[in-house]
Amino acid sequence: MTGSLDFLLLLSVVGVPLAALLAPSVVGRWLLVLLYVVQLVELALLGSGDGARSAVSFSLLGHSVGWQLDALGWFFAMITVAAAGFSAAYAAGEWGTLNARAGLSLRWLYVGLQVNVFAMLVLLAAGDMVALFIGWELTSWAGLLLMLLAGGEAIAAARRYIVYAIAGGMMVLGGLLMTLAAAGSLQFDAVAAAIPTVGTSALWAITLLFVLGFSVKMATMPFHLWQAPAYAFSPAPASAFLGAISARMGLFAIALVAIKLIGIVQLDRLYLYFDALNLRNLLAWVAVFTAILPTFVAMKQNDARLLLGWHGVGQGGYMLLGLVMADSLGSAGGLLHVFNHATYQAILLMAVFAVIHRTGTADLNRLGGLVARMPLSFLAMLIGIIGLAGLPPMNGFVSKWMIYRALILEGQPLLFVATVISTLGTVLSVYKLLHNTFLGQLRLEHETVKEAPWSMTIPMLVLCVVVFVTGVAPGLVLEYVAAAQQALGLAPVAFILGGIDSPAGTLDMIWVTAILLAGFGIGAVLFYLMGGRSRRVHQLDNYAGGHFLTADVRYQYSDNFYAGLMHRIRPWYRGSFAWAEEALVSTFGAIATAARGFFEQANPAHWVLVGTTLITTWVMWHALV
Amino acid sequence: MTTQIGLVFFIAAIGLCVIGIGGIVLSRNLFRMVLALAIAEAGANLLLVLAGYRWDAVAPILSAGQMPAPMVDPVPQAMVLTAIVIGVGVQALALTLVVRVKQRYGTLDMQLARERMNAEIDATADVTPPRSQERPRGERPLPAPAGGAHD
Amino acid sequence: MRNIATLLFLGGLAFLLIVITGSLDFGAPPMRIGTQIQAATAGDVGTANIVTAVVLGYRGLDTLGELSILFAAATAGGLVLGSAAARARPDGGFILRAGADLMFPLLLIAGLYIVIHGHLTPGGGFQGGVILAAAFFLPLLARPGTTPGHRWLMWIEGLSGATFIVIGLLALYRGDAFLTPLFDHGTLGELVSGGSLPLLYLAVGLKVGAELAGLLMRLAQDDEVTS
Amino acid sequence: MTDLTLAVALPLLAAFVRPLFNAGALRWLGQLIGPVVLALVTVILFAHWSTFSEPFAIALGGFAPPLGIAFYVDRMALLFALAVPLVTLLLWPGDDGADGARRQSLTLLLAASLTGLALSGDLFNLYVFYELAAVASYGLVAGNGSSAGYVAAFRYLMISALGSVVGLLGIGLVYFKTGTLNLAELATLGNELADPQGLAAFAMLAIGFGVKAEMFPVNGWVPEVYGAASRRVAALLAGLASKLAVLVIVRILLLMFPSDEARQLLLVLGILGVVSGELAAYQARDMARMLGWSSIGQLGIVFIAFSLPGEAGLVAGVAAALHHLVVKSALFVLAGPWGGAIDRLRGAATVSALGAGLFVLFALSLLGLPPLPGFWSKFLVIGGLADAGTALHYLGMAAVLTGTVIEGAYLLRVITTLYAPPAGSPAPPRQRGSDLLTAGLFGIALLAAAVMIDPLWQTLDALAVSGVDTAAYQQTVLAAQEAHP
Repeated sequence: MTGSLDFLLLLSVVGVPLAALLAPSVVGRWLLVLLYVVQLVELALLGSGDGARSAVSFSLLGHSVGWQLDALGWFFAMITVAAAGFSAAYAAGEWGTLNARAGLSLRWLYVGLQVNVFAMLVLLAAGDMVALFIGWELTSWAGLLLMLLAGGEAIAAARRYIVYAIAGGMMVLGGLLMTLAAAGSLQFDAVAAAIPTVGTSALWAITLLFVLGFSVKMATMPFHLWQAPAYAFSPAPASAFLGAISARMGLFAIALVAIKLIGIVQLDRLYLYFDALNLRNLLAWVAVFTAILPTFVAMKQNDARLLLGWHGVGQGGYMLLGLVMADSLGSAGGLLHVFNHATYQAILLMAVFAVIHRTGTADLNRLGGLVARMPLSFLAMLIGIIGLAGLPPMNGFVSKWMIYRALILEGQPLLFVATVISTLGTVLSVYKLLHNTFLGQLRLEHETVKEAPWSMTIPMLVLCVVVFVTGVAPGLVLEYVAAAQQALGLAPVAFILGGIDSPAGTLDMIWVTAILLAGFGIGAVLFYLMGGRSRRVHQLDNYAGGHFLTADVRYQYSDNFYAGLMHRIRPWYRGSFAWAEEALVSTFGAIATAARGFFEQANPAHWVLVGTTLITTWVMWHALV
Repeated sequence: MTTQIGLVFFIAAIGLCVIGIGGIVLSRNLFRMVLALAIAEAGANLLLVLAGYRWDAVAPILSAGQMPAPMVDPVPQAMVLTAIVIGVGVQALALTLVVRVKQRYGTLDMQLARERMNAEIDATADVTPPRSQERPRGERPLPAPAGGAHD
Repeated sequence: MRNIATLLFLGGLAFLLIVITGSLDFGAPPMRIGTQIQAATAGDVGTANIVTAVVLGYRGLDTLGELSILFAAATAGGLVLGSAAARARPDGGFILRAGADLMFPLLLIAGLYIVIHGHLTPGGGFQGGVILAAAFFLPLLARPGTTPGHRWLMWIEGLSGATFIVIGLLALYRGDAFLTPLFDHGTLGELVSGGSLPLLYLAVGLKVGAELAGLLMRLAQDDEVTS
Repeated sequence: MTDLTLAVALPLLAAFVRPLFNAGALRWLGQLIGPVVLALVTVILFAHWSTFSEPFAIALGGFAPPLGIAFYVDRMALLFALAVPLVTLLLWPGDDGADGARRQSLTLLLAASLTGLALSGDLFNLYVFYELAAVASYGLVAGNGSSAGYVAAFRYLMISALGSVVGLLGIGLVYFKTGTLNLAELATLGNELADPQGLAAFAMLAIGFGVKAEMFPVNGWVPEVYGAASRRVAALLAGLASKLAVLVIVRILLLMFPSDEARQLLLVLGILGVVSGELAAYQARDMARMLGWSSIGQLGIVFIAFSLPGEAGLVAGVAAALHHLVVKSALFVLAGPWGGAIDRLRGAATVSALGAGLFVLFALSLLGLPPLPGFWSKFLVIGGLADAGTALHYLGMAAVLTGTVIEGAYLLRVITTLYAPPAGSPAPPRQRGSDLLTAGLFGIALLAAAVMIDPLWQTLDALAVSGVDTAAYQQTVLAAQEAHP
């Protein structure tokens, strides 16, 4: 039995009213999780080849609009549906019940989730550029639905998001219609065929409009300000889902349009400064700055959700960087990073929200020592940060290794150094997250905190298994990455089960893991051979300098974390982009006030006179010239 | 010669128009604005009726089925007739509005009427009006000049 | 400052408009339709006054629209001033009263004459209507106490307007286009000629008279409240 | 087949006799007369629309067209004419007391004149109908009974009357040069008007007819009138009347002044309209005036669309105009109870969920969310601009796209306020059933258009093909002579 795209889309449309119907009850929510499983199975049955074409197609305004899921879209679609399924499961049990009691509309949450999945499927399966834009806009607005749910500070973040999103959407629309004017058609084939004949200035305009528009959703710089708060302040499952996959739609669209349709060759042709800097270099540098700056902004955050949100922005930079390298290794690394990031970002957000669920706060200065209280969540977060930091044996290592390797091979030492700096920031800041939440001194008020309910821990732990398994055997995912590369017209990566085996480099994670585990094993053996002395004490039973410390004394180094480092780099935190955004908004406000002043005339007929005179002058001037 | 006489007429028509427009734009008194409007309309009507004028032609009235001499174009005359009546209707309505504004706001000053209108719209909409940048809030810091004549 | 700017704009506008119109050919209009209408009026419409033929015949719809505008202005005026209550005002005095009594029949006759001869001589429904309005308005000025016959005016307004349209619709019913003149043309230059045009002008005259009288009365009445 | 002149004559007749049935035993007749006549006119026009094959002309009074007034009936005229009684019926004012009859009478006059604007093929006749529409709308604006309404109506009247004076000068200029008023005959005289004087005449006519079309420099009346008038009147003016005025300008442009300069003028004025309207709307803090400014911006887009040459421009313009007609009328209806300060709407969605949902629907369509018709109209406009491809057109594209972003900012502000938790006291305003019904009908129309977007586009395309065919216009009108000997 093979799947059909129409059935999948139908399933996901039907899911929307079903979600509205079923979401309020616990059983209903588990049924909805089942619905995601069914969608995932259906998607898996479709298979990662080309050819899953929808029978539904429209002729709209002379453009035929249809849907076809190629290997690239399939890869993203699998991640999307799975992320939604995990998020739905996370909220299905106690989380949902308690939050519904606190006033959250589960109905809207699940509807929003399903609408998002549907919108993303419409985008990912787009068979032409009109369908692409339809999916793009639907995705943008569907995201808003989830962001608005939490209320409070989420509203302001969502408003900011939608202004960015509409701006991006309008740039895409502009690019789309300039493409239509240049190519005469919006079918992928026709556009790809016409692009080489387009003049340089038109190609510049088209490419920039598309790339800028799409990168708003990616939150690459300078459009990075909206994302962290918008994702962080959403309800837990929404945040996990959005953080895991939503921003990657931008990457998908950039890959599709800039690499598949316009083509790397054309990007190389667009020189910014004589023939020194072309658009592709520019994109790589933008990507690398997106990887660095948000990571260091993340380091400064005191809200765990925001910290992760900023990391989400930074990790997007890695993906884009890998993708624009456009060689087999780099682009595979970028695409693989999409999958990897989705898995561990979901884990991390789920763990943070599990902590919020139990303690009521995500403030890193008000947590600590929860490791014994919530060991499973701790384990999940540990695995998650190992993945995020890009350390073996978790999957984050593999993709980052591939990107580094590609940078070295492509002869980009500066970019390489820059990414290493970014990784440094990542390691430091995720340690801050883990330490301030789970390690150190337990707060008195958290003494009775229990582990999160199983409905929340199970999804995290399953994802942990995924992170570990795909870290050990990345070949499982690379198979589909290679197919996606082929769909993009790039050279596919040569992979083996344990990693890469190509002239460009060899990595076998099975060996790496084996050695790592062996190292741990030797350590453990040594420890137990030496007597294995350890004593279990109460967590509040602490002393320092020979004095017992009462539990109400704070002696944990959590506020002003990394004070030494921060002292060095503080001058760099200027908030220039936030300032620029604010300046833009207030300039805009001033212009708007001026425009309003146009309508504040004491004498209503004033403008009739001025307008008539000016227009008549223009007419006469026209006659003379 | 003919064009010069034409120019005189044109200047008259356009002059009336522009005087009327200027009257509307420059005056603050509602009633004067209506009067100025009447002048402007007269100018436009004059231009229209000039459009049908022919040298050495008679009024377009047939006597006993004959066309005694070249007649002027009757169409602009009909148009002007219509335009005048339209103007009368509009001016009458404007006057009723002026009467009502005077009753309600007690002023014929456009500036004041407008301010009160905006205040009323703001009040019904429950919006606090934007604060003016020009006018300081609170009392004037200096005492008013004794005579109060010069300010 | 502002006024100076406005004056500059005004001067500029005047200059430009004069430049634009200055090169027009004054006194020798192209008369594309004018000549044809002059030639065709006797046969098509049968009125001696060609302007009347244009107003009621060739451009009858304009006239209907114009009536509607007057009606709209009167209705809007009623909407604006309608709720004002009449209050007693000092009497007009002997001279005014006597003058009004004297003038009333004269104005009535003059107005009706101008209306009825609209298709023959200069004048017509609008001009006559205004005189009729004055005829009915004068007594009101002289005797402020008298109740103005708003209801009467309303019926005249409504029915005369309706008559105009119904005459137009009759032509439609007969198979011609809307507003086609009915009846025989008659002899050019006689009182009973021009088909249904005199009837139309009568309706116009009554409507204009009623409309204007109504508007003036409302204004006058309201003025009492104001002053 | 009934005669199309009835579409103008019947509402006029009804308006004349409506005040006669305001009291007494026949009161019910008065209540009924307006809706019945409008429904009848709708049926007549729809019958014509559904059996339409070829454009035709009607010679009023049986006088051959260059001499008399002619109606020209093509799909475009029929479409807009059909919209008039339909929308007027939806926005029909209720009868409250003595003024109800007058208000209904004025509404009927407005409907008749707007239909006339759609059909008429005579320059001066257009002016007369335009003035009728203007006077009727002054009355409707002032008819609210509020003092602000009187001042707003007076200021509106001043702008409009001044515009009319300028427009009349334009007509005078045209008549001076050509000696005819018939649009078809004027269309045959292309080169007589293709000089600076002609361009000046076009500019004057555009200013004259542009007042109601909320064209850029002559739209100072918009915020105050929509702020002071009743919302249904605002809906009629912003939704319906403005479109017919635009149609007149387009007809004049196509038939009399088919020059690049004239298009350029419209394009520039449209761009300025978009920019000024959207920016001012961004600063608005009450819904009614926000919608007013937003409609200036939207009409700027309509002007930009119509300034594009060829069928593409006409299709885009008609699509944008129709979309704005539906959406803005409905939004103004919803602004009935919600017209006040936006801050006061906190939690309004909890008391009228349907109203808030409809608001979101219309807002999303206005912003151009893809399956909704607003997207397609924007698609056509921007596509046309990209196709035309001069610097000015790219500027227009940037203006439209930026305008949408601004629009998103302020509409989202309203939406998030609607769905915010209620502030407590005072309770958020509740929608009235009748308003919800009206807005709901507009919403259904919008959704139906979204579903049937392709047939709709094909209709518009066919409409545009005949719309730009000025040769057919000339032949049809000037041949009407034989039809009525």
